[in-house]
Amino acid sequence: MATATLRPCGDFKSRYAADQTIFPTVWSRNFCILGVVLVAAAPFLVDRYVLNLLIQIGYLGIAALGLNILVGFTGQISIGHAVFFGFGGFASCFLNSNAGIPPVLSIPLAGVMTTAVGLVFGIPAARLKGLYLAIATLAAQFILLDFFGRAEWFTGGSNGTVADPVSLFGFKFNHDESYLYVVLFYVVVLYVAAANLMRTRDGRALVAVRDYYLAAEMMGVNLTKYRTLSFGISSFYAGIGGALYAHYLGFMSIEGLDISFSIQFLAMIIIGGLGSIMGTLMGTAFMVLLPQLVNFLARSLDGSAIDHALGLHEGLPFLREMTIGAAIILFLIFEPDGLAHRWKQIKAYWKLYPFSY
Amino acid sequence: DYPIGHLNDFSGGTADVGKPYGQGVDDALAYINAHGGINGTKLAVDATDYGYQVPRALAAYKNWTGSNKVVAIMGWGTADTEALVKSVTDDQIPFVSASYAGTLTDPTGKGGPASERAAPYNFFYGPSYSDSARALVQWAAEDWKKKGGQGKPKWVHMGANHPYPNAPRKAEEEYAKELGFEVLDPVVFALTPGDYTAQCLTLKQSGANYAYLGNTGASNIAVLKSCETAGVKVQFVGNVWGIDENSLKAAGSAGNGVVFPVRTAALWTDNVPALSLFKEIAKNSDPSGKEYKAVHYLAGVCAAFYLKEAMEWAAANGGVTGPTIAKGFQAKANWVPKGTEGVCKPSTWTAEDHRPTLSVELYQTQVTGPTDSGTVSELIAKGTMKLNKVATIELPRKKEWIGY
Amino acid sequence: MGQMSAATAEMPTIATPAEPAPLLTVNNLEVVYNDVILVLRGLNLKVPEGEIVALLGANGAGKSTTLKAISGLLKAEDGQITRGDVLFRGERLNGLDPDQIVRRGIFQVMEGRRIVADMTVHENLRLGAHTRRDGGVRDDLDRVYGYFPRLKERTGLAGYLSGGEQQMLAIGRAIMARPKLILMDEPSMGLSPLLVKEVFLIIRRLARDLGLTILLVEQNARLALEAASYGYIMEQGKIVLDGTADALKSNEDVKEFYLGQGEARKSFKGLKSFKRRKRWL
Amino acid sequence: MDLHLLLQLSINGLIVGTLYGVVGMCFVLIYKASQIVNFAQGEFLLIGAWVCWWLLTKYHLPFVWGFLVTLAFMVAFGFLLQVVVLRPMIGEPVISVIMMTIGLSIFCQALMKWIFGVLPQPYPQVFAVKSVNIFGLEVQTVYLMAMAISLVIMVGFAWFFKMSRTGLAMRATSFDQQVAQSLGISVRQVFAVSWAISAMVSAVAGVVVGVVNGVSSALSFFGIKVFPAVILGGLDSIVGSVLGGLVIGVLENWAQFVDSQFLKWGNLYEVAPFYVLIVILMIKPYGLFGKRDIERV
Amino acid sequence: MLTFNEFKGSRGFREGADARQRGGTKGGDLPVTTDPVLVARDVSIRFGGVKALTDVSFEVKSGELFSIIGPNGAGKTSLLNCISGRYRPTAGSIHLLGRDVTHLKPNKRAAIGIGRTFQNLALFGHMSVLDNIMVGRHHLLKNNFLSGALYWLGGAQKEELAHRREVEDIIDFLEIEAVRHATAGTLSYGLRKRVELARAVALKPKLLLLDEPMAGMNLEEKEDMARYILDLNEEWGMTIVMIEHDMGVVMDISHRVMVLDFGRKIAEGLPADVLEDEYVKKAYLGEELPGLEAEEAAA
Ligand SMILES: Nc1ncnc2c1ncn2[C@@H]1O[C@H](COP(=O)(O)OP(=O)(O)OP(=O)(O)O)[C@@H](O)[C@H]1O
Ligand SMILES: Nc1ncnc2c1ncn2[C@@H]1O[C@H](COP(=O)(O)OP(=O)(O)OP(=O)(O)O)[C@@H](O)[C@H]1O
Ligand SMILES: [Mg+2]
Ligand SMILES: [Mg+2]
Repeated sequence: MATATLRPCGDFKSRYAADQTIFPTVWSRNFCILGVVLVAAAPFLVDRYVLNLLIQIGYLGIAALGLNILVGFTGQISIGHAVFFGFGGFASCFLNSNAGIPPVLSIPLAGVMTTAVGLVFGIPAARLKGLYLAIATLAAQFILLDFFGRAEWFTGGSNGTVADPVSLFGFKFNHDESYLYVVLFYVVVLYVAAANLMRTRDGRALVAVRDYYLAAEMMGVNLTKYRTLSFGISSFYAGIGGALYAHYLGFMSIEGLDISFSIQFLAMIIIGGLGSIMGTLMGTAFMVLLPQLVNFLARSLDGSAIDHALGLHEGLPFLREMTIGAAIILFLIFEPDGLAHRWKQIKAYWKLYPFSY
Repeated sequence: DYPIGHLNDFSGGTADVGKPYGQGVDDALAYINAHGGINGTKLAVDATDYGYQVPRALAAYKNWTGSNKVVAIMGWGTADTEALVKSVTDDQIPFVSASYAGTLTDPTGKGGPASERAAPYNFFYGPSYSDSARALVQWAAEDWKKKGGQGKPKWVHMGANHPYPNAPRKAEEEYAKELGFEVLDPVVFALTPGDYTAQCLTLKQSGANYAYLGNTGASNIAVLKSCETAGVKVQFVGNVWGIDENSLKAAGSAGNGVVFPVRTAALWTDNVPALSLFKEIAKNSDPSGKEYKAVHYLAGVCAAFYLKEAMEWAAANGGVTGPTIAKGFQAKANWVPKGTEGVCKPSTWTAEDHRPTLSVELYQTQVTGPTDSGTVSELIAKGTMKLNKVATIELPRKKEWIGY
Repeated sequence: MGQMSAATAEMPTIATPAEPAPLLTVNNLEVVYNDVILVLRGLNLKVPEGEIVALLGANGAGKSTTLKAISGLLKAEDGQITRGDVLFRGERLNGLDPDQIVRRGIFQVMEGRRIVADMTVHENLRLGAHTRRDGGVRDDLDRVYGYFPRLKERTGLAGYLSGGEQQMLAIGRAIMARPKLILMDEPSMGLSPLLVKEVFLIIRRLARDLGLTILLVEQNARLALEAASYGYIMEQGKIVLDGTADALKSNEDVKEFYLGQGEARKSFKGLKSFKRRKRWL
Repeated sequence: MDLHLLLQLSINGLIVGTLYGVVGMCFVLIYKASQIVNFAQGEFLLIGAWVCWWLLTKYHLPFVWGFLVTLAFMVAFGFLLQVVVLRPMIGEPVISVIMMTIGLSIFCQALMKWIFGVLPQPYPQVFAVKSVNIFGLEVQTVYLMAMAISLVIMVGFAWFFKMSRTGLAMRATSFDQQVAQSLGISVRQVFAVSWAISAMVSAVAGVVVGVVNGVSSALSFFGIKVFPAVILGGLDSIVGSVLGGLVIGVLENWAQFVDSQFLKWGNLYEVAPFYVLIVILMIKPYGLFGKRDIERV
Repeated sequence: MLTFNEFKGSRGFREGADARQRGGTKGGDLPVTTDPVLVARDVSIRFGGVKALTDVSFEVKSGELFSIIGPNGAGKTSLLNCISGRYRPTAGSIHLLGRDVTHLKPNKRAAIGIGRTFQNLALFGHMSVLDNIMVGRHHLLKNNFLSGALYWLGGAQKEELAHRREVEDIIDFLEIEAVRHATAGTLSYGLRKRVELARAVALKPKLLLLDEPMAGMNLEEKEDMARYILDLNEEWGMTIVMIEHDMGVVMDISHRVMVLDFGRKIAEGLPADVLEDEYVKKAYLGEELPGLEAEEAAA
C-alpha cells in the first residue's frame, strides 16, 4: 500500500507528542527559528527600506493569516478583509486617543473588538455558502467602509485619526528599528497560535467544515458555531494586523481600505497556499516584494539602452503594473496550489475547493 | 548631489490629473538640472510612480529616508500626504504635496480653532482646497446678485465621502451660510464614473443654484453628463482637480460653463513672457514643443521651482538640509521664483501659516462644438474649448482659517 | 497452473498467434501520482474486440487507476503515465485529452457514479450521448429506460437519486454513448441483488447485441467471471494471474479468495477468529 | 413626497438595471460553464469600449460597423484568453483560476492605460436623436438599444442552456471537469466558447456605458458593481441576473429618493443595495432564482 | 512506521473482550440485553411527490446488529438520514436511548452517541486519515480555540495526546496503520470505506449506522469488514444498524433484518425468516431471474 506521506526516510516518530508537532521535520523547525533570529538581527544588518518591507510583511502577514483561516481552512471566501483590517486600526486609535488606553493594550483590545464585529458579519455565514457568502462579505466591505466614512466619533470621519506610538515602560517603539520587534513579537505569537489551533479540536473542526460540511455536522461539529467562529478568529487577526499598521503609521484613514486591498489579501493567501500557515507568510512576502522588485527593474530599465530602443519610458509605470498582473498569472499557471505546495512538497489541500462538497 | 524624492501617480486612480502635474514636476526638475542645478549641485531625483497606493508610497518614503536621505520630497495625493505628515515632521523633510488640504496649512498646530495638528514640513503651491472653495462661494454670491437672483441662493456640495472631496466641505459650507446661501444636504457620488442620473434628478428637484463638484475629473464628467441629460440647470463650480482641459474634452458640451480655480496667473496660450521658460521646460517631454499643456502642468512646474529657490536659499544659509529648506520657503514674502513671474502667483509661507496665497483665479469653461475628435491642443487652438477668466478673488488672510 | 499462462512483467502471453490484433492493448504501464506515488508497476493487458474482459483485484491494487490511465482521466488527479503505452486499434493514446479518447470510442463508467448532480436524469443521459452525431439517440434513450424503468419515474435532479439509482444512471449514460469500448468500474456497486443480476445480463446483451467490448472491473468476482470470457487478476499494480474465465474459475486460489468456494470457506460469522493474507507473489 | 421624481427615478433604475443585467449575464455565463467568478469582467467592458472608440474616432467607421468589428474582436480576444491563460488552468482549483482573473484584470487595466492613456475620452455622437423622453425623463437612445439587445441575448442564453448540446456540456463542465471530460466534452472548447461569448456581450455593455459617460479606465468598476445584481438573482440563473440587475438598479434609485427626501445620509445610493442584498440572502440563501446545492449524503 | 508498542497496553476500550464468549452465536441469536436503543415510530418523509418513507416503525435493542435491506430507492438511506438527523421526518418520531431526538440537530445527535458511515463516501478529502478520525472525537474533546491555540498552557496537549492514543487503538483494530498520515482523498475506494468506519467508531457511538459498508469490496475484504463489524458489535458493545445489499453477509452476521420497499416496511424478523419471504425473493433477490448461463442458452 502506498503511503502518501512524504517524510524523509528514517524520520520515525516514537512518541505521539513528537508526531503531533507543528513542524513536520526537525529541519523545518530549525529553519523557522533561524528565520526569526535573522529578522531580529535585521535592524543591525539592513537599512530602513528593508525594515519597512519586513514590517509590512509582518502586519499584512498577520491579517492574511486571518483570511487564510477563514478561506483556506474553513472554506469561506471573503472579499471584505480590508475593512476588518481597517476596523482594527481605527479601534486601536479610538481606544488609544479616546479612552487613553496605551497602545500596548489597545492593540490586543482592538483585536477583540474586531472579533466582535467579525462575528456579527459572520452571521450570514451560517446560512450562505460559497460565492453567495463571498458576496455577502463584499457587502460587509461596502457597509463598513461607509460606516467608517460617517462615524466621526470613531474614525475621525473622512479625515482619519491619529495614533500614538507603541511604548512599553517608557520606551517608545517609534522607529522602524524598534517597531520591527513589536511586529515580530505579534507575528511569532499569532503564527504559533494558529498552528496550534489547527492541530487541536476546533481547528480540525474548521477544516472538516470546509471539506465536507454535511459529514462534519454528523460527526458532531456545530456548523453554525464554527462558520461564525472562523469569521471571528479571522477578524481577530485582521484587527491585530490593522492595529499594528495604525500605530506604525501613527495615522489611520479610510483611504486605501477598498476592495482592491481586500483582493490583495486574497492574492496573498492563494499565492502562498490556501490552508497553509507558513505559506501565508510567503504569499504576503511575495505580494509585498513583487511591486518593489518590479519597481526596481523598471528603474534600472529607465534610461537604459533597452528603454531608448523601445521607447518604454512613457509606458514604464504601466509595464510595471502589467508585470505584476502577469507575475500573478504565470505564478498560478506554474504553481496553482501556492508557494506552500512547493515548499513542503506535500500535495496541497485544495484540489477541488470550494466545490468539493 | 541633493537627493530628492518625487512621488507621482501616472498609472493609478488619480492618473488623469496626476499625469500632467507629475510631468510638470519632472520636466522642471530636469530643466533645473540641465541649467546648473542648485548653485552648481545637481538634484538626484528619484521619481516613484506609486499608483495612488499608500503602502507603496510608504515603502518609497522609507527608501528615501534610508541610507541616502533625501532633503525634500515632491509629493502627490491626499492619502499618502496625510499618511506621511507625521513621518516628514519627525524626519524634518520638506514635503511639497499636490494635496491642498486645509489641514496642511498649520505648521504649529495652534492655528485656527478647527486646526487638528501641526504640519511644519508640509508645503504646497496654490490656494488650499478650502480657500478655493471659499473663493467659489464668494464668486457665486456676487454672481447671484449680478444675475438679479431673488431670495436666498441654494448651495450644494457634491462628492464622495472621502478625505479628498470632503477636505473643503466644512469651510465651504460655513462660508456659504455666512454669505447668505441656503446650504442643502450634500449630494454624494462615488469617485469613479458611473451613471449619476439619479443624483442629478434629485439635484434638479432640490432646486439648487450652485453645485460644488468635489471629486476628480472622471467622476465629475460623469455627473456633468448625467445632469445634462436629466436637464439640470445648475451653475456648477469645481475643485482644482475637478475639471481641466482634458476632462473638459471628455465632458464635451456637458462641461460648458463650469467655474473653477486655477493656481497660476496665466494659461499655456496666454501672452506672458515667462511662459517661454515653461515652453522651454516642456521640451523635455515634448521635444516638438507643439503640445498644449494643461493647468496642472503649469502648477507642477511652479511647485518645483519654489522648491528650487528654497533650496538655493538653504545652500546660501547653512547648507541644504530639510530644516534649512523649510526655512528657505519661509524666508521671503510674496515671492515668485525667478523667471516665472506672471505665471506662478506670489506666495508666502511663514512659521505660523502655510497658506501660500489667498488670491484665487477663477475661470469658466466654454465649449462651442463637439470635442470627440482631435486632441486637446487642436481643440484649444480651434477655440472649440476655451477657458475664460471670470474673476480673481482676494480672500482675507484670517487667522481662524488656518488649518482647515 | 495448468493451461493458464503466468503473466510476466516483460511480455503478455495471452494471445495465440492466429487471433486478430486486440482492440485495446496495455503495455508495461507505469503510473505515478503526484510525481512520487508509484501505483502501476508495469501492467500488461489485452482486450479483444467484442469480448468482455474482467479485471479483478483487491482494494488499492490499482484497478481504477488502470482504467483512468486508459481513458486519460488520470491527469485531473495529478496522475501521470511514466512508462509504457496504451494502444487502441494500434493507435497510441498516451497523452491524449480524455475527450479525444472518448471521441475515439472509449467510454469510462467511473467509480462512485459521478453523475452530474444538478441536472435531471434525462439531461444526464443526453450528456452521455454528447459525442454522438448519429440519429439513434432517441432509440437508445428508450433502451436505457427499458433496462431501468425506475429511472424514468425520477424526474427531479439526479443528485437526489438513491445510490443505486445513480448507479443505474451511470451505466445508462455509457449505453447512450454507444462507444466501441466501455471501461466499467464496479458497475454492480450499491445495486440490489436483483439489479446486480440484471446489470450483468445487460452487460452481456450489450456485448452480444451491439458488439460492444467491455473491460470490467468488478468486486463480484463470481458474476464477473461468469459474464467475461477472459480475466486478469491484479495486485499491487501488476497482473499476477490471468486466463480464460473458466480457467480462473477453477483456479484454487481464485476460488478461495474471490469466489468464496475454497475448502476453508466459513460463514462470515465464523471468520472472525482467524486472519489470512493471500500471497500470490 | 414627490411622486413625479419617484417615477422618474424608477424608470432610470430600470434602465440602468438592464445594463447591470447585461453584464450580469456575462458573469453567469462564465460561472455556469466553469464555476469561475470573473473578476476581469469589468476589463472586458473596458476593452470593448476602447476598441470601439478607437475604431470610431481613428477610422471614422459608422457606429454599426465599428460596433460589429468590436464584437468580432472581442470573440477573438476571448478565444485568445482561453488559449493563453485558461487552458493551462484546466483541472486546477477553481479559486486559483478566480485569482488568475484578478491578475488578468490588473494586467488588462494597465495595458489599456498604456495604449489609450489615462484621460477619459468622449464617444462621438452615435445616434441622431441622443435621447428620448419617457414620462418626462430624458432617456439616452443608446440605453434603449441596450435594453433591446439584452432582451434578445437573455432569451438566447436561456434557450442555449436549457436546450443546446453545448449548453448542457457547459453545465456539466462547471459541475465537475473530470466528469465532463469522461463524457467526451472538450473542456477547452467549453471554456473558449463561454469566454468568447462573455467577452462579446460585455463589450456591448462597455460600448453603451462609453457612449453615455465617455471611456476611461474607471469604467471597469462596473464589473464589481454588478456583483450584487448577480448574487441577488442567483449565480447560475440567466433570468435571475437580469432581474437582479433590474432590482438593484431600481433599488439604487429608490435609495437615492429616500435619501434625498428623508434620510439625508448622502450615500444610501451606494450602500443600500448591499443592505438589501444581505436581507434577501438571509431569506433566500441562493438568491431569487439560484439553484440550491444538493445536500444529500 | 512504528506501531506504538508502548501504548498497546492501554486499551481500556476493549477490556474484557477476550473474556467474552465469541463465535458461538448464529444468525438469529438475540443479544444479551433487550432495552431498545432506537425506537422509530411511524416515520414518514416525502420529497415533493416522492414518498421516500411511509409510516416505518421499528425498534433496535441494545447490543443488536440490525440490518435493513430493500431494493434500490426503497428509502433505506433516507431512513438512516432520519435517524442521524440529516433529514427531518415529515411525520413520526425517533427516540434514542429513551430520548426524543426527532427535532435535534445532527451534531447534537452525534454527541448523544450516533455514529455513521455514508453510502457515497463522505471523508474530509484533504485531511490526513488521522485527522479524519480525530474529527470523530470532536464531541469527546474539551479544548477550544483558546486553549487549543495555547496548546502547551491550557492542557490541550495532554488531552489531544490521550485521545490520540485511543484513536491509534482504532487504527490498529481496523488495520489502517500504513495510511495513517495519507491524505484521505487519495486512498482507494475500499480503504476510504474503512477510514470512514474508523471515524464513526472514534465517536464512541452507542448506535452505529452503516450504509452499505461492503460496497466495492471483494470477498476477502468483505470478510475482513464483517469481522470488524462483529467485533464492534460483540467486543466493543456497539449497537449497529446496517444497510447492505450483500445477502450473504446480511444473513450471516445480523441478528434481525428489516425489509423496505417503496418506502414501506414489508417484513421484519430473523434473517432466515425474511429470506423465505416470497416477496423478498421476487422483488429483491430476483431469484426468478434467469442466470447468465440460462440467458446465454436462451439467446
Ligand atoms: N489521486 C491519487 N493520489 C495519490 N494516490 C492515489 C490517488 N488515487 C489513487 N491513489 C493510490 O493508488 C492506489 C490504487 O488506487 P485505485 O483507486 O486504483 O485502487 P483500486 O484497485 O481501484 O481499489 P478499490 O477496489 O478500492 O477501488 C491506492 O493505493 C491509492 O491510495
Ligand atoms: N433529498 C431528496 N430529495 C428528493 N428525493 C429524494 C431525496 N432523498 C431521497 N430521495 C428519493 O427517495 C427515494 C429513496 O432514496 P434512498 O436513498 O433512501 O434509497 P435507498 O433505499 O438508500 O436506495 P439505494 O439502495 O439505491 O441506496 C429515492 O427514490 C430518492 O430519489
Ligand atoms: Mg477502484
Ligand atoms: Mg442508499
